[in-house]
Amino acid sequence: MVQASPDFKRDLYYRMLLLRKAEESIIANYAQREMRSPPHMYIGHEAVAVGVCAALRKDDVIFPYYRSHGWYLAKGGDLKAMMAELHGRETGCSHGWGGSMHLIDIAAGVMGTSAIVAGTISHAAGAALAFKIRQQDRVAVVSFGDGATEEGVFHETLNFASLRKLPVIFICENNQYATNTHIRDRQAQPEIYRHAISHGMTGVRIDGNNVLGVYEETQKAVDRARRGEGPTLIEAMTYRIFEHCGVFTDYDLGYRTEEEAKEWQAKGPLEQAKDFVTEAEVAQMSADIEAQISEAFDYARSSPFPSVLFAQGVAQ
Amino acid sequence: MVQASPDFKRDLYYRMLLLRKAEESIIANYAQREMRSPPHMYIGHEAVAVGVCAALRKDDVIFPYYRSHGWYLAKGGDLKAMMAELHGRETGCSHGWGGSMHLIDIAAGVMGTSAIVAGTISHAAGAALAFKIRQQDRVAVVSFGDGATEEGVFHETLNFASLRKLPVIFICENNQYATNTHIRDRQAQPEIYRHAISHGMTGVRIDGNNVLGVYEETQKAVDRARRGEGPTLIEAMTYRIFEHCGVFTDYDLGYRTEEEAKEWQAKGPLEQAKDFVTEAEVAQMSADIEAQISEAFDYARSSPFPSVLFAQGVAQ
Amino acid sequence: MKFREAIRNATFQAMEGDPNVILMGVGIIDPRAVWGTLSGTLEKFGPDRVVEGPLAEDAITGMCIGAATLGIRSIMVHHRIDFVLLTMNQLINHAAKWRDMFGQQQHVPIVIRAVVGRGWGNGPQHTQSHHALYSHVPGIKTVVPTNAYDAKGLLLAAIEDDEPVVYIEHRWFHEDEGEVPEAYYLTPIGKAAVIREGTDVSLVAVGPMVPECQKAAQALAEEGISAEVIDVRTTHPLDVETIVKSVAKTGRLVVADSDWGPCGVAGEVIAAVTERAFDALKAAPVRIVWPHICVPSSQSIEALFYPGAAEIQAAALKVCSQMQRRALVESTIKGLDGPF
Amino acid sequence: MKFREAIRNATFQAMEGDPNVILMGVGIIDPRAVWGTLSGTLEKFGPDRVVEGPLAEDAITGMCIGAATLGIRSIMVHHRIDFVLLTMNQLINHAAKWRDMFGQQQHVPIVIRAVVGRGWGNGPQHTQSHHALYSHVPGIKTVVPTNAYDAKGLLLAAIEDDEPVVYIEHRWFHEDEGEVPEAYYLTPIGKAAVIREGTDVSLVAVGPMVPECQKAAQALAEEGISAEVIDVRTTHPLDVETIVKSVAKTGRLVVADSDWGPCGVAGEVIAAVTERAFDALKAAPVRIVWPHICVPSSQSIEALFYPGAAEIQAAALKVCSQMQRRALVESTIKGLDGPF
Ligand SMILES: Cc1ncc(C[n+]2csc(CCOP(=O)(O)OP(=O)(O)O)c2C)c(N)n1
Ligand SMILES: Cc1ncc(C[n+]2csc(CCOP(=O)(O)OP(=O)(O)O)c2C)c(N)n1
Ligand SMILES: [Mg+2]
Ligand SMILES: [Mg+2]
Repeated sequence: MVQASPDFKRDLYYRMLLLRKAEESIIANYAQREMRSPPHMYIGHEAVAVGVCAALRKDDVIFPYYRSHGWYLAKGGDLKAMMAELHGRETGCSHGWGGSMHLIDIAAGVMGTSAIVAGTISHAAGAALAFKIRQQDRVAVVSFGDGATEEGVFHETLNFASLRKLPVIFICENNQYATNTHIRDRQAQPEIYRHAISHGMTGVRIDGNNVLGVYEETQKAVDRARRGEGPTLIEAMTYRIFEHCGVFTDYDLGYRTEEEAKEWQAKGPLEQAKDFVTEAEVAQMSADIEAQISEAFDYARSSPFPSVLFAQGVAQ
Repeated sequence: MVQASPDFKRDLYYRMLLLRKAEESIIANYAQREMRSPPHMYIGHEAVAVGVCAALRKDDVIFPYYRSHGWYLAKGGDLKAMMAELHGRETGCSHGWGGSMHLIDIAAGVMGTSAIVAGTISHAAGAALAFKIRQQDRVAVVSFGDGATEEGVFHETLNFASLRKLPVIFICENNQYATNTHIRDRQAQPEIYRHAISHGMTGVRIDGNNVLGVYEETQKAVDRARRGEGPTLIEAMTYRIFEHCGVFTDYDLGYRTEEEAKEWQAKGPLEQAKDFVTEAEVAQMSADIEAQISEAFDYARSSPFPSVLFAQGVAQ
Repeated sequence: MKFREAIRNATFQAMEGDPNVILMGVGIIDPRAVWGTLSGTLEKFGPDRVVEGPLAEDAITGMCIGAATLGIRSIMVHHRIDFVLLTMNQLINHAAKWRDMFGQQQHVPIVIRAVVGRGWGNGPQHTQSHHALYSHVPGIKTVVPTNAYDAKGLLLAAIEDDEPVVYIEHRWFHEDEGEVPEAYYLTPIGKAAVIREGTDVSLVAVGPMVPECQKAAQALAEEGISAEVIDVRTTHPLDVETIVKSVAKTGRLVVADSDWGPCGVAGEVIAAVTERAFDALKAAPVRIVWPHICVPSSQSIEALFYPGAAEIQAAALKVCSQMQRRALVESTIKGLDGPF
Repeated sequence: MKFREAIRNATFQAMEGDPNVILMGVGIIDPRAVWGTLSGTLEKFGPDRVVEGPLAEDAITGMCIGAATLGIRSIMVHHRIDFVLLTMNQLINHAAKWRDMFGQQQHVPIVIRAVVGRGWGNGPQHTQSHHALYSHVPGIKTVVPTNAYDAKGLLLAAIEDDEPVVYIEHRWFHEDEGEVPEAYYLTPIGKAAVIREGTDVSLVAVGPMVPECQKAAQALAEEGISAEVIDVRTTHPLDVETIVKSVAKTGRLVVADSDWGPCGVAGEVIAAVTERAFDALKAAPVRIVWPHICVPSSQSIEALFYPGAAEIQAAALKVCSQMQRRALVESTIKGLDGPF
């Protein structure tokens, strides 16, 4: 395992803090009913997107799932355009057409997101195929949940990616729940990474809340992919703190206990990384991030709403 | 391994011979253009259907794929109704509506067949679910090819069947080709039975041309299923002698060699079982079977064609 | 009782009355119980009859078919109709074919309960309504209840039906109150309902456009136009007789659908009426449908997207104005005399 | 050159002209090469651009979308259109949404080449033609070539188009000969073709019903009825202008489609014409479509199933007879005089 530099670790922490505070600002303002879009909170998962994207180049591409705020920001998506999108504005990253589940930033390599579970798994393999055809050493990454691996397309895609040795990395964010159903009620053999092995490719399970670990495992996968040695499935164990969709916790529903959540929070992404930074640094980072966020909210709120249904050249 | 009685072995041979000769009669008569339906020949696979069905009860059910002539007969489907169906007659097992790919005999437990690859895999799991709900000790069996395991529904169904410990047996007839594409061009890890293991269920690969072996492995799976111990995937290695669909061989196409076919034929189902019977017995069986077949053809040819599109009570 | 309670009530009655009726779906044991429509089913009927599936809609649909060949009547529940697209192979290539392909020897009595979303920026993938797709293919029936009474009656009829029925349920009806008898009853599949009588124009509506047509009819009444409102209830098989009978009386037709236009149910209504009652038509029929573009997320364009009572009213005025002109013309001509 | 060769010719020209054009599909490297339409492509362009997929239609379609976001233009080939149903989630929930859902920043230039089968007992699962399903949803275009010239021109246009295009190809056209320029050319998507001029009745046809309408028009000519024949070529976006122009001239409309009726393209044509050209219609339009049941396997009922030139001719005579009656009526009235 390589020695990560203090600067690099600080940077990882900074990014995770950005993701966390951006979503906390959504939660804090959601009741104002200006963000009319179903938000799937990433809080608790931050180490996955940040650790993975830290191992990627700008010209690598990602195809996140609907729980995409974190991925969009970790890959370098524009914060203002994201907040504007959540506010349904013309200046939003999807010009107000997509909302929370459909963030995109092509320049940053955020190529497309879907509200359909497992919807983008095959897209990433297609992007990787394009890189292979063009003999580019770029990599495509897709993120999805543990539930997504129950959809047949997950296996169809692993088989093809493995067969063709495509430069694609499959990131499964295993938070053990699909909406409010536990994985034990859905999967006969819940070690998801093992499916990679039966498809003849590399599969590993790691602590998804350990940002350095995620980074290092991804770096290995990226190196293999760029060398033409094929795809990797990384099963990152993590936990969703808020309700499946929305800005509240849901311990009252009874499908999980607050204790369980507390245990996971104790080993959460920021908690595990807290010695990457000093308190002073955190304070300064927070101030800096909060400034960006309030600027983004001002931008969003002062932006116009989209006003036409049919763009230039779209047949009515 | 139990000692199979001579009678039982003779019976297995007889059934394989019935399947073989029934299809040979289709081939011999196909040029007369009376059987207007795309036939997917089972010749070469006989040991699979016969070995599996020998381990089933009459009240067990099967959901074969389009290569279904053999399964229909092995499970006890009516020969006359099958030939009438191939001739498109009202007396056909599907009253002329289905043709070669859609044989059915509910009384014999042949519940439905599909021309869509992997189409009936989930059906068998559904039937098994019905048995479980009703606490019946019946078993459901589905047959499909190696190509079918590339369809996502194969994995979706294995996961659910394994999770619920359903009394279903998955029979993969691995003849190494999907139409004219070899499995090496389609699957990254071609030991199909291993997918069962990553879904937490029993999976085995066996010689699909050894009828006793198929029978014994199926018997184990049936016993487990009836005891509520869940599903099994049996990967039966076999080989298709004729073209994918039709009554000719296709060595001229170049996707496979005649040598390859000859090697497989040498260890074919009947060849491996030839010491189950004496020459005299074979002669007598042949005579008996040929009599049934010509009777079936007479029946088919003398039967009326269907004449109405809309049956009683079907909205026009 | 509320629309959502009517669905729950029907589900309980069907499952209590017939041990072969089961529930299948993804997330149906969720404590939220599909917006309360399934509350208590797991507790009452247990995991063997309230079958939580993995995220495997295609396989689950196929299992409904396989179970159906053994006499099980499954209600497959989708939180959003958009997810039914993952099951099209089983629904259209299999379930819809099983009866005919096997010469009437097989029947697949399955109900596909599909919920349609709208609003709060749900966006293009969570707001579709595909009743036209299911209405096109033989071997499937499609119903769209618009009130609590029919929500129960159509669900029970769908469960009793021996062929696949797609039951399309609009989420914003869930809260609607209505008279729902506790007793078991059926709303016949294939029968439309004349929910308001009128003589000048027939407003034929599908799903959420039914209340919009009622609003429009009210407004039209104030302008002296008597509109008849028909809730098709079943989009296939369509009750052409009832619609033609109405148009034969009014001579004018406006069709409102909560879907896109091309190859949709609104166009089907117009085509069927024109074929059968051309001579009765006094003006060109009009359809009020969605603009032919994806459903946008932002509230500002969503407001531009969905047509409503106002558009229906305007269309009705348009088709009626032609009548008035003619009437006018006639009346003036009647008064004519002399060579000037 | 033959229809099948025109497809091959277009495929080679597109792939030679643009390195971003690739082929994807199941069984496309088969020596039979999709009935010869792809012969030599593997040898010429290699396995990186002639991408043989496993039996995983849904994943392959998704890969076409992902590759499209990087500028790849895929031609996804299906031996039978029935298999496209396995890909509906990617085609309708994804490909069709990508342009609008991301505010016009994404485009998925993919072509779904889907072959339609018929005859020789292919049966209910191998003979469908789902152009109505694809014509309903915004974000997808659907074309149905009926001759070798358009087979090439429409395929090249589909490949050039920046949005998904479903290219529906009827297998029994494969052998048809036609004039096909070697040069690169496009048949515009969204434009119908008037393939026979006439004044009494407009016969509007889709796919295999085009030659049937031509036969019918011939027969009608002998009975003194002048039929105009229109090949819609694109079922969405439908060229309503061309059709309306024709009906404005003839006043009579018969639509023939090789598909089921409800929510189909034939009904769409009738609805669109009735909405826009009601006053031009002299008689009720008629549609000639499949009976609403699965396509049977046996030749005897298959013969009862498929309508053809005879049904079209009969329908045309029916709509024209009404004209004659009116003419007759007028003429008799004109002759009237006196109080008897
Ligand atoms: C194909 C499909 N089926 C069902 C749904 C409804 N749904 C949305 S999110 C979700 C749970 C997915 O769980 P998982 O994949 O583990 O991701 P997580 O939300 O836990 O991050 C479900 C069932 C959907 N969007 N798409
Ligand atoms: C979903 C689907 N895709 C493609 C086809 C076309 N097709 C028919 S049989 C076949 C090959 C299937 O191979 P395998 O599953 O190995 O069965 P085998 O024919 O070798 O017994 C294909 C591709 C189909 N019928 N269904
Ligand atoms: Mg999860
Ligand atoms: Mg095979």
